[in-house]
Amino acid sequence: MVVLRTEPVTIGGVTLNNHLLLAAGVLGTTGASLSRVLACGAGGVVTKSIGPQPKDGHAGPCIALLDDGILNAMGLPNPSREFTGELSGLGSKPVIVSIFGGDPEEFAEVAGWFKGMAAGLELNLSCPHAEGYGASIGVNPDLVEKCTRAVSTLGMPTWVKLTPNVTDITAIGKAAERGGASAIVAVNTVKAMRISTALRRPVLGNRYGGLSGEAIFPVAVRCVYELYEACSLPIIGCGGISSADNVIEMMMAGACAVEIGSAVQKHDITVFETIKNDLYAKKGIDPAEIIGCAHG
Amino acid sequence: MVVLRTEPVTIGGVTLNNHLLLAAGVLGTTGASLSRVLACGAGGVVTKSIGPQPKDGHAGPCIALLDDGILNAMGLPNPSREFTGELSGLGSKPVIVSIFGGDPEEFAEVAGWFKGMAAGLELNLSCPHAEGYGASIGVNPDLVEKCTRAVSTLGMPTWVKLTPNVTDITAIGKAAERGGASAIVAVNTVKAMRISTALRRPVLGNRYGGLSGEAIFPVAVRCVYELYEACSLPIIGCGGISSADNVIEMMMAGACAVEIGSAVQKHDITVFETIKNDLYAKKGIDPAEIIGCAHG
Amino acid sequence: MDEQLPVQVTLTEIKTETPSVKTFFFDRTFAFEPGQFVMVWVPGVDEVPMALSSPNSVTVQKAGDATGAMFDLRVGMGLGIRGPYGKGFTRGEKMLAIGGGVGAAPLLPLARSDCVMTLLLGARTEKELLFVDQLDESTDVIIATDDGSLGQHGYVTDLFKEINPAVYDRIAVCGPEPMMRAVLAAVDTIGFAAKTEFSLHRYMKCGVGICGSCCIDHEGLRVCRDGPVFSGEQLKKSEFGHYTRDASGRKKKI
Amino acid sequence: MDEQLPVQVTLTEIKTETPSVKTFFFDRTFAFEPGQFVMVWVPGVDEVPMALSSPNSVTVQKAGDATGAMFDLRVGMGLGIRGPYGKGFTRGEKMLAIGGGVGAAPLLPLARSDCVMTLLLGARTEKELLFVDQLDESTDVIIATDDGSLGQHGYVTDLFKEINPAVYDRIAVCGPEPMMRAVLAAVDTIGFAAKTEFSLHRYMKCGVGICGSCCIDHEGLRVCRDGPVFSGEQLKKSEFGHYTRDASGRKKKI
Repeated sequence: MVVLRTEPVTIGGVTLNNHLLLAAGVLGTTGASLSRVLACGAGGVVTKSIGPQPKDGHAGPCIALLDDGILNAMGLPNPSREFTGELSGLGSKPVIVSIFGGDPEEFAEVAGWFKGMAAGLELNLSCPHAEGYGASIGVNPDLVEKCTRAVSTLGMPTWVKLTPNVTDITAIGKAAERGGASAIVAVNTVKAMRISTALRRPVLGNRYGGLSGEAIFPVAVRCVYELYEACSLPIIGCGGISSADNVIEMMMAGACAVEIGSAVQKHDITVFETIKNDLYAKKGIDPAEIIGCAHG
Repeated sequence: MVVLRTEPVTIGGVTLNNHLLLAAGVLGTTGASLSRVLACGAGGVVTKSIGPQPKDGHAGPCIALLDDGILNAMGLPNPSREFTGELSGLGSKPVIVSIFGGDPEEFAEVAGWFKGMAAGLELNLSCPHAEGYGASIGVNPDLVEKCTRAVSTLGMPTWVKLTPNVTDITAIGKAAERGGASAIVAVNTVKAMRISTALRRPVLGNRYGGLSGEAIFPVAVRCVYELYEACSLPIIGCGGISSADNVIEMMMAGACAVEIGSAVQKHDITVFETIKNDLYAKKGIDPAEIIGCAHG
Repeated sequence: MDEQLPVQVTLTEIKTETPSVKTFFFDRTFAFEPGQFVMVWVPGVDEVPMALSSPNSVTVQKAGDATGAMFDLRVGMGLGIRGPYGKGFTRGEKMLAIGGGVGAAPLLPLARSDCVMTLLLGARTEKELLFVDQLDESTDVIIATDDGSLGQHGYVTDLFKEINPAVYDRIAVCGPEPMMRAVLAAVDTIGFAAKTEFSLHRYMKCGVGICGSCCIDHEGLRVCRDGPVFSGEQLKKSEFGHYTRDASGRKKKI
Repeated sequence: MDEQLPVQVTLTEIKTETPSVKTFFFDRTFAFEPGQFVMVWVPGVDEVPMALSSPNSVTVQKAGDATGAMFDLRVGMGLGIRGPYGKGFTRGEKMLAIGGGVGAAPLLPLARSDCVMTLLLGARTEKELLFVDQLDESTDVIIATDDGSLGQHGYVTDLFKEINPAVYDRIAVCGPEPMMRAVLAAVDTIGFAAKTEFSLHRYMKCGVGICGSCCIDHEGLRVCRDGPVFSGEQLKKSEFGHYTRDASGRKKKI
């Protein structure tokens, strides 16, 4: 079992305490919660996704816990600009604000609110286009490039989180790269659905939802691997990571760091310490020795 | 728990003994094996995928068993035309031959070998295009329509099995419908990968593989649901079904029948009888009462 | 995770408890600790947290779309339920319970488990008092109403001043947040904050500790998973009694 | 399914047994029944089934790309292993074992489990006889070589004619398929087909009963899951001894 040496790491312009970040949409609603997760051992935290207007999100049920994953359709609830007030107590901690918008202008507007307030921004592209017919921004390379550029020109580290629900994720990764992204985060949730056979309707209020957790780990590994071959940006792996071995696997696929979300539900906030205990040791190796080594 | 009445069912031009089919690529290599699975209670069987030339398939490992699914990269091994010899002993049993090719002409050629020999044909579109750069035929609506038409014009029931690895599966379903498909099968495997952290390389010889089993059930349900809204063809659900409740869920999503593959590995061939015992009863309801009922 | 899809229950009885509160009985029982909640799915409307008032009932005040839709349901109709979730009341042997309005709902199963010696019960007016008869069977009930229509004319905090807290080993409180905040101040004055527990209500979406909708300041505790029952010590320096958050996460004064 | 990703083993010793057969010892033990196999992953080459000759070894004849690549490995190098899989030999108390060439490999652990009274061992020539010394320690070995360089000049089927089968409760056979087919004919003549088991070798891809590459006619039995050990009764009317299939599934005469 590979162990890594303990050290801060700078990825995509952001200095993290270790390689394990809290994923967007998980407990990232308040400054107090973000602080708590950092205190519990996360190397960095990504906030809930903030958009141009406040949103209540979808009617419930918003979540379904499966044997091997989570299905959710929160609907991007967020307090919009008011969220800046949550960050004042976090100082220079490794906080990355997840943002979304309906078009490049909205992305730029929301990004602007957080300039100087956070270590970086992560673009959530799994949001509907302002004039789209439900398809998310993240399936359109041209839009991805424009939204990325609209934010990266502001000068903050700009991570772009890709959706796996596309025919060719490398085309989207390259678009983010052209748009000036500092790093790619792969991946967001997989579009899915479950139906209650007892109540004869979808279990989620929104019917469709995003699948996360162990079930999608092989999809996430594949996406990281493909993007590592296609793009030159640092990659942050996300999707079903819940153990130190999963972290190593993601690194071997090409990831420099990882985001952890669903495992926080299954294993509670202590999952960061648990993974750190298995992952790090004083005499551990430099991750650079294994990042991408599966590409042989 | 919904139970169905026991009866043969005709779907997409094929009369089946019940709603549970053996999926393509699972034990469908020989006439003897197909007979065995029918004798074990399957309502119909789909063969391994047959192509224009014999293929040995990929170097191994070809399979990885996960906690919640199977990752495979067999590489379409098949004996090509010699396979017709396997069907002679199966008479008029509900056998659907899965076929593939590199372009519409090859699909038509292979289909022609089986005219009058099988109850129907199922097009495997998760195969590389003859001149493509690795992308499968199934991601291209125009090609899907042409390959479907090339086969459907021969007059046999023509099922088209869709890949979920596309941005919009409804576009592919509509293309199959335009091409004259008798039914849609949703879905084939999800493109994925696992890496051995011990051996520092992908676990599959082909590196990339297809994920099946419980992990992809929510993806399959979602695809069936989307296709039921977008297309008018009967839909056969496939992807992680392993219980009677899963069958009911697929039907509520819009499926008329299901294909079962990975569950045959986890639960052995007796899985058909096990599911039938839970699914059917003399006083069961007509499936038409629940097919698509989750669309409320 | 172990699959936790909602189970379907059928309503067997709907009892009007007060003009604004109903109890919904269903055909399945749930093993739970008093103070735990379930996520109740009103099909086609929403899914919201509700306290179990017994193994097969939730007691609910009409307050929004979901509870409003529930009030329109009839016996024989279905709901989806998942849970129970959360941390319930720590059981003592000689407990004091303090309930206001629909807050008496989770205190009923606590009282029925024979660990509550005295229960201070408050409401705006006599008609809004909840579970008086049922509670009377399990514990000594002392009543206060804001308008004096029954019991003492005043609040449960007034009643609290008149009892001797030292005879109780633990205190359990559930009711409107301003009432609970006042009780916290009172128990803190006499050094009982650590032995007093409060059942919080916050807007929830997931109910299982992942979305963060119900996190309270300033420690980031999750009402659905670290609570809904918290000790007075945990709550003293929190937002408790000052503000809450709405569905979008914006702060709202209480 | 429970995750069954290959485990990594490191080669600790490589022993040349005969000019065409080597035993590869590794640093992990596997609990197995004699006759079971493991899927051996030669990294970068292929993954093929091999019989366990002991809890920490496989014994292999150079026959294709994967085994050829294995023969180039050195101590300290790694393999991936998953399994063991399949149905092993049914153990008797007074067994007769019949082995030819590399087929002696799975018979060694059977003999070492003290249930084999006699073992008929054959090979083309003396140098190709496998495990003579090791087998001698556990059972009575009677040898035949095609060229008469050691033991009887002839085949194990000749040896079989000279022993008294009645003293054995079960027979276990493993070797080249024509040899095994001849043994099946012989045991069937004396009504021993049901008590005789044969370990089959077929081309495999998955090894776990899903791909169908190793299905045999005419019952569709899977060598990896219903076998590789089959009784004579199961095999009498099968393709056994007549044909097999290649990687594409085309039939090939034996």
